[in-house]
Amino acid sequence: MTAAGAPGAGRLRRWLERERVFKWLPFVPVQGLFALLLLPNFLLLVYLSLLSWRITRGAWWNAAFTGLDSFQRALEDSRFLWALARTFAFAAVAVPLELLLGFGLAMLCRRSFRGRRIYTSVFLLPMMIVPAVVGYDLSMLLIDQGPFNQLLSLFAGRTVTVRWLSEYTPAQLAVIGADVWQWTALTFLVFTAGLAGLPEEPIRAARVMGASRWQIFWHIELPLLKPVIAIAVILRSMEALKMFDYPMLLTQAGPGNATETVAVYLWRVGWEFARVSDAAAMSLILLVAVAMYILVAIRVLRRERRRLTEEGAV
Amino acid sequence: QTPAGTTADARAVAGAKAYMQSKGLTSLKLNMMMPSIFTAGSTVEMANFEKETGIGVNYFEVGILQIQAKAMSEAVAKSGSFDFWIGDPISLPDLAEAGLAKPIDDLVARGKADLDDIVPGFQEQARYKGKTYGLVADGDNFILAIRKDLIDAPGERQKFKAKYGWEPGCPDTYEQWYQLAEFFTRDPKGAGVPEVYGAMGYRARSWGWRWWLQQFYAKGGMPFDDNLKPLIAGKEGLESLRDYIALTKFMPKDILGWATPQAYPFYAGGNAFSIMTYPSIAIAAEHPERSKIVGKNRYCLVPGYVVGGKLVRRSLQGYGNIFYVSSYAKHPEAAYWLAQYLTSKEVSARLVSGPNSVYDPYRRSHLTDARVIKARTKEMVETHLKNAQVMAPMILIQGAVEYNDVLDQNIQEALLGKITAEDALKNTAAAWEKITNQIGRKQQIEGWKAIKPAFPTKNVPD
Amino acid sequence: MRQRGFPLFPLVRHTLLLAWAAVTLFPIYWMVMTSFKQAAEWVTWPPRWFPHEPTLVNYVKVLTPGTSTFELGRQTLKILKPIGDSLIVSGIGSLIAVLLGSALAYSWARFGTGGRSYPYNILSIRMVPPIVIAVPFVVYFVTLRLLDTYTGLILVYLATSLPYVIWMMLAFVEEVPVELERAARVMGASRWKVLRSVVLPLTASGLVVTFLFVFILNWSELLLAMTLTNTEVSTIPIQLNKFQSANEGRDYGPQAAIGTIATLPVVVLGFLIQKHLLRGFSFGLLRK
Amino acid sequence: MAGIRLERLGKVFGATRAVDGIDLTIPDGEFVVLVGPSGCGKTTTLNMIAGLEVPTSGDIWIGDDRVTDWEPGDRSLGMVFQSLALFPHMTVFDNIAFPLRVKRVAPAEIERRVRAVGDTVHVGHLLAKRPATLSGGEAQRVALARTLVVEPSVFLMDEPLSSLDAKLRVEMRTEIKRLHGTLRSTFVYVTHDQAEAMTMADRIVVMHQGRIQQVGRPLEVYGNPANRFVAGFFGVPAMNFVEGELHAESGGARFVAQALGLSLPGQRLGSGPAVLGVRPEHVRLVSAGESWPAAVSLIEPLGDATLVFLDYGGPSSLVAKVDAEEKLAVGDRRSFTFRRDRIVLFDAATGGRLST
Amino acid sequence: MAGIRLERLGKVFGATRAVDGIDLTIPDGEFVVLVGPSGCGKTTTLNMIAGLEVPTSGDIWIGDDRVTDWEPGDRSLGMVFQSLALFPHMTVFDNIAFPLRVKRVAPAEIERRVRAVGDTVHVGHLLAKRPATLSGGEAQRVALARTLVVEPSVFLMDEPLSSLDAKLRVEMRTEIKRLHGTLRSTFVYVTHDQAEAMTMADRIVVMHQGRIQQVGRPLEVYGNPANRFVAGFFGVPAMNFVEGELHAESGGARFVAQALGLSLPGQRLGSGPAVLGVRPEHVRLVSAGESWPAAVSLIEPLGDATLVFLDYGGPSSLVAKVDAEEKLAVGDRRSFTFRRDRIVLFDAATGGRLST
Ligand SMILES: Nc1ncnc2c1ncn2[C@@H]1O[C@H](COP(=O)(O)OP(=O)(O)OP(=O)(O)O)[C@@H](O)[C@H]1O
Ligand SMILES: Nc1ncnc2c1ncn2[C@@H]1O[C@H](COP(=O)(O)OP(=O)(O)OP(=O)(O)O)[C@@H](O)[C@H]1O
Ligand SMILES: [Mg+2]
Ligand SMILES: [Mg+2]
Repeated sequence: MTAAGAPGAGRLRRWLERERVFKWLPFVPVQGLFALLLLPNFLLLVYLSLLSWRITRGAWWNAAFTGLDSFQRALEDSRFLWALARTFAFAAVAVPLELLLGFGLAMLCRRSFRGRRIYTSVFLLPMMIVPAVVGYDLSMLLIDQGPFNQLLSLFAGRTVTVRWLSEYTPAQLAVIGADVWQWTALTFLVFTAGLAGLPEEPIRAARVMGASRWQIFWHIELPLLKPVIAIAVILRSMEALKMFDYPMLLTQAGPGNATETVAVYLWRVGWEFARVSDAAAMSLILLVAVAMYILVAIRVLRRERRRLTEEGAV
Repeated sequence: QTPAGTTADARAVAGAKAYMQSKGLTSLKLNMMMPSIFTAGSTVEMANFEKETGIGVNYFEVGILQIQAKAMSEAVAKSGSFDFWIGDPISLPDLAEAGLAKPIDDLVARGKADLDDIVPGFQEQARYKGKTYGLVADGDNFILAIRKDLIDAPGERQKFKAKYGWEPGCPDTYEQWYQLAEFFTRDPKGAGVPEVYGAMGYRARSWGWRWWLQQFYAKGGMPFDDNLKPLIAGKEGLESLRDYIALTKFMPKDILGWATPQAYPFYAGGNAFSIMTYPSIAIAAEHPERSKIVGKNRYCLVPGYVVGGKLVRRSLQGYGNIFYVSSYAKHPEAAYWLAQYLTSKEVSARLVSGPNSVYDPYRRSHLTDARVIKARTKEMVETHLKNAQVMAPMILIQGAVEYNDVLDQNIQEALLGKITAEDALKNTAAAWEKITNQIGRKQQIEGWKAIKPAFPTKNVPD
Repeated sequence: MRQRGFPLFPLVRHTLLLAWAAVTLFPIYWMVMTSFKQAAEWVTWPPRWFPHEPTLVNYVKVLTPGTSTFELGRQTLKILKPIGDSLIVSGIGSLIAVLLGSALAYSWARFGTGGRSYPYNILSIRMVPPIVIAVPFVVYFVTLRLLDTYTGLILVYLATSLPYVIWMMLAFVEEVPVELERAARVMGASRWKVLRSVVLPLTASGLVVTFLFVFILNWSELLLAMTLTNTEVSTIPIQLNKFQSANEGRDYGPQAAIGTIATLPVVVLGFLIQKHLLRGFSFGLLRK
Repeated sequence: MAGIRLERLGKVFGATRAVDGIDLTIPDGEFVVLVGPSGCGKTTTLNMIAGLEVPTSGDIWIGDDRVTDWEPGDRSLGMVFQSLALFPHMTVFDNIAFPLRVKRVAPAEIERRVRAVGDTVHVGHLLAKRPATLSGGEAQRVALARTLVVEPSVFLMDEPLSSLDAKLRVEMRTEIKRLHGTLRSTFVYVTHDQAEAMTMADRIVVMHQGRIQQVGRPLEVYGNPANRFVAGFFGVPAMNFVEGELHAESGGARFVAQALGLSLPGQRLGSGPAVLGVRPEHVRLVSAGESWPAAVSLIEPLGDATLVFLDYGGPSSLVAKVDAEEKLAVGDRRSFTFRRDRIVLFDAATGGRLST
Repeated sequence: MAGIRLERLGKVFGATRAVDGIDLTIPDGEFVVLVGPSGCGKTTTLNMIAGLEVPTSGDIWIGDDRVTDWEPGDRSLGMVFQSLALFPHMTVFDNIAFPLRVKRVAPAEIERRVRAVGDTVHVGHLLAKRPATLSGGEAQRVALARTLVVEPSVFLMDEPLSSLDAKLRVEMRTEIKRLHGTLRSTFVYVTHDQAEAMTMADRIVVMHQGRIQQVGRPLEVYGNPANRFVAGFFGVPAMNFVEGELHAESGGARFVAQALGLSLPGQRLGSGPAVLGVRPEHVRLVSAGESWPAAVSLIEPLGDATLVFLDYGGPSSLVAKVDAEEKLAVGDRRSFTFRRDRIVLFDAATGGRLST
């Protein structure tokens, strides 16, 4: 800089002020964090997956390469494949339920009416509770002599003693229910925000054209909400596929393997069975499976968001 | 070199003091990992030890089923974040192989921990491939408790005898236990929610398999042959599993989710006729405030099966707290001295008889210790140590956790009716083969040979 | 706007909303009630919907420091240290994440730093299930001496919450008119001054919302915390997990007390910023 | 085909009287333009006609039907919004087809009608595009096409051209006017732009604070404002107002203000404080006749004309619009006069028109 | 005090040449208005002068300093934005004080100067308010005050009045002009509004596609456009263009187009395709002299004048701006002529000006 006439000292300060320097300032720590924290970790994961190391077998850096053995074992491990399928199945039940419930509630709370604020506050509550507490809390409700069965008995008119935590399907329902109970709050929030942001005029235009409420919803509002739906699907799927806390706290992944999600199984393989290389290989397979799904969803989100921002110009 | 002292606890204190001196320390906090439900009991004694030696303890509590995972992760981390821990025998083979558990034979020899007093079969659980890795603190072979007050209720004996043809009392066989359970299940309303359940045992994930294994052993079964080929899918396995499943129908609905914290209060609340469980049930059942059935219990020898015309009783060492010292401990010796102190004759008796103890009698001297008898009843202590004569170990070879987990999972699925008993055992056998092959058959055969002598030779206690 | 027809709509709406409100409140209600119950009332049939003899003993138990008498199968939880640790770890982790993440969001929104796909790439970091990184993390953290340290856990939470921060803050940053910043620049304000005096006050509500949300996430995180800590650090979820996993528990009263204590501050905060929450979750997807 | 009748139509939002009981009859086929300052209730009125707002009082008739309670879609009208309100997720074709689909017209018929109307407004070649890719004028045409396709008997337009630039605006206003000529439907058109109002309207409705101030043909409103508000509202630059006194005189009246006095023969106006209004183009620079001296204080050349600010001694200067060719310089002393026939007088207190 | 000099100034955004090497010298104290169609690079030029964009080529001088690399804050200039860019979270006082605080002026001095400048632009009574509660005109004044308070030697204004309504716009433009008169600082002012450009500018700079098309005094640009673009850009309604041929004639030239032909004596223009341009106010309805017959096809009364569309047989109609008093009806047949001295001719191919 030759700006002799420009006042002020502090060369460094000035240098930092330049746009092409300034704009990278937050990137350095963030990318550094990722590069130093996550990248080596990932490389290590890949490295471990190429060994057949278990914790009981010396030090990992001495273990010999065994190529793709761990992957082969993983793909032949039916318990792993079931856990994977089960995790996706739980997500496939829980996420749509959360989306539908969240959307329905957001629609019901859309226009202002008496009590709307209170409802909104209540609906957001579950989100703010630690999942471990939710797991614990539900385990208290769901014991066979618990209040939940009492309520069911009340509605059914006879004594209901469903063993929510120790029977196959009920336990699965319980775990899914925990997820739905807690995270419908988030979808509700996202959809409420989305609905509040819908442009008014196209909807009015459609009304003038004689479109019914249903037609407006189906042909105008829903398509406009696509990016919001996409982000809700992504956020919830991403988190649901990680499910660990609820089975751990509610059912210890049981009964049988009824609620063993892939995260729980990997935990066991790695830490209880000491098969670290197998766990690493399974992790990578899991990562690929999740990535294939989520990346497609992100693509959709991207497309929708791009459309929307372009359209914002009109 | 052996520290001065006539008793093991005195030697431990002396050893610890010498250690502190040699290190130039006056006070020291050891980190100890222990299952959160067992934090009970030992605190007072640890405080005593600290008063005498300056060596105190920081707890690092972990869920009982996560001890293994935490220990494994420490085996990888080698961080020395805890000096010693309390664990069960199942985890030992893996943790020894992983290098976390430290062989302590030299310390045992130096400290002259009086292991001779320990009822045979218990201390063996802390050995792996010929080395000692820990000091046993807990005799956890199963015992059967039944409700004598219900049997003795007016007219019950006669009715029972008329129906089943034998005088009700401690069952000798699993069949008799079934009959008792059937008879004493009390469901006056017929609503499917009995007031008294006929039987209790553990059927929860990660626990239930132990109860089957005991039954399987009584049938004369062995999990492996000498080449480590699984034997469980045979006749013994199938029949015992069917009996195991059949008995479950007399148990509370939620039993598939219950372990000790749920089971004990339920039984102590007078809601069940019988329970097969850990000996510490006596603490709960005879608790003057929390129990509704104080003095109403009989403690029975474990039932068995008639095999080849002879009755075979088998009791399983189903958990058993052991003090292990970490290889990465900052003060392994100090940790050892504390362990020796806590497991010594005198101190262990105090621990076993403590008001909330989870440590069960495991020394011969406990049999005659007045404090222990007072806390547990004489009948219970005697029966318990008799049971120890027919006590078999769990499958204690490398990969034990995984072998057992697979077994457990299949048993539970059979219990839930998801698969047949036959398939459950076949699946288990197949999975075991895979595990064996992956770890290395030769090595496993070696481990199996080392544990075989721990199996009992008597069929019934003397 | 008016809607003709369906005169019963308000009734139906209230019925449905009340139903879900009941579903939402029921477990929370039960937890709070249990936290005031004495042991005898924890499990009864029929269950007690409110304590017949309300007591504070559960709170006293969990909040009293030091060892207390242990009971068989009825361990008493301690919560002060985990609360402290959780506050430190989630607090600092979330704070740094919010600072860095919003700076990043700002830089991306203003200068397009990192390219058009950057936020999407970042989002995919969140996609990685924690279990996948848990095992190598232990190995890696040992070498870095970060295992069982505050720093280690903070770094991990920082990395995993950044994607959310960036996405949420984008919406807020994009709402600040560039011209405001330009005006300040022309008046001689340095870029820092612009950030401090213009951007920061205008995105303050966004920062608060974002902080709260990632704070909740970090406050709740179990798996990584469980893997990466031992004796020194213990967050609330770990503490709860130690004592609540399916085979333990039944110490309902103290556990309910802890649950209530762990929930209360977040809920209060959540109420306070409720109206900003809505803006935070539009993710910049819809603007009026 | 349908006229519109508003009867004591009112709308209250909380404490705001957005529309304050207006009566208006719009004959079938008329092009009516609503003008007025921001917030005067134009949009609200239009929305009530469309059925998008429910009146708090009064009635709306379209044709022979009292439609006050009808759903918007049943009123058979077309509406164009300021934001155009095209559906961003649909192609131009789907946008135009939407009202037909809503009415469940057969697909073949839809195809035919969309193409036909597309050709009418010259968007036939854009049918496959999305709104985001259209230019301002094209988007405007699509919005029109979408409204036209159902051949409504009433068109409502709320500042449809305000987002276009000056050039396009002029072009589109001619086009809309031509459309009106062809369709002869009833148009209600809201605008801020005076040139639009003047050139498009059959009649102009001037609103202020929720009330109608004047209804009349464009030149009538311009030349013959009903009150001071209307006079001041129309015209850029605004009409000059001079405050003064009226004195009755024999055979007429006399208006006297600071440095200014003029006789208004033949007008009976009473006495009292009054305001004289004269548009800049009716201020003439003269050298003879009844005139007042002034100094030129500012000259603003507009190209086609020039604005001259005259300091004549009154409290503020007078603006005159003179021919662009006029040779002037700041500081020049010139005499000026008013075109007497274009002067208007208002009551100083009420703002009501005095001269008849 | 400082003039501005731009030397081959250019700015490229990706593939867009927003500003394409412009040279411009603005003397100290001049009021320069930049006009041009949307996207022509006005804002970019202004931002480069301000230092908010870094030029990709060329240099900027303010006074005697080459400021190309300087930080915006060091250039001692004031800028007013279209959106005004008042800080919504600060009071009016804090808004005006902001630039002083940045410069670490003592609090007492800040207080004094803010009050002083507040009084100058009549916002003294608003100092405690927040921007959101201000009316359009007030906000505009605050934005001015904030710029004035540091007494910059250069003012940059980017369409500062475009968000105001027509009336206020006229008022504020006078005020800004008055300010310029008092301060005699250099002003660079961007606008879309022709009336603003014409009335405020000392010189107008017309830009198109990143290039300067013409620099000149307002009437020069209006009356003597350098090329067809400038001619078409200025004036509402736009100049009429007639395409035809030029033929050299003895003693001058002759322009021939469909249904139209006129001699241009004394002009040497060569031969070939050409475009004749004439503004609507220079089309006269006459009854004598060289004239062409036409039919009145549309009449648009503007109030102060009337637009007449004449079908004379050419490809499109001609627009004439005639006196509002003129009596006309659609269908009337009238003759028209052009004011010869106002006709401009352009090369049909390049659009360059032909007549000199
Ligand atoms: N939904 C509403 N709620 C409350 N007040 C409203 C609402 N809609 C309009 N108003 C108020 O009613 C009055 C009239 O508004 P309206 O939009 O009809 O004015 P307008 O003449 O169209 O103004 P503009 O020219 O700015 O569009 C205004 O004071 C406005 O603030
Ligand atoms: N930051 C940018 N990135 C890319 N292109 C830009 C950027 N800023 C401006 N442009 C482009 O540069 C050209 C000139 O833009 P500029 O804003 O200077 O035009 P303008 O004359 O001010 O237009 P308007 O009258 O609409 O304000 C346009 O084509 C615009 O799209
Ligand atoms: Mg409006
Ligand atoms: Mg611009």
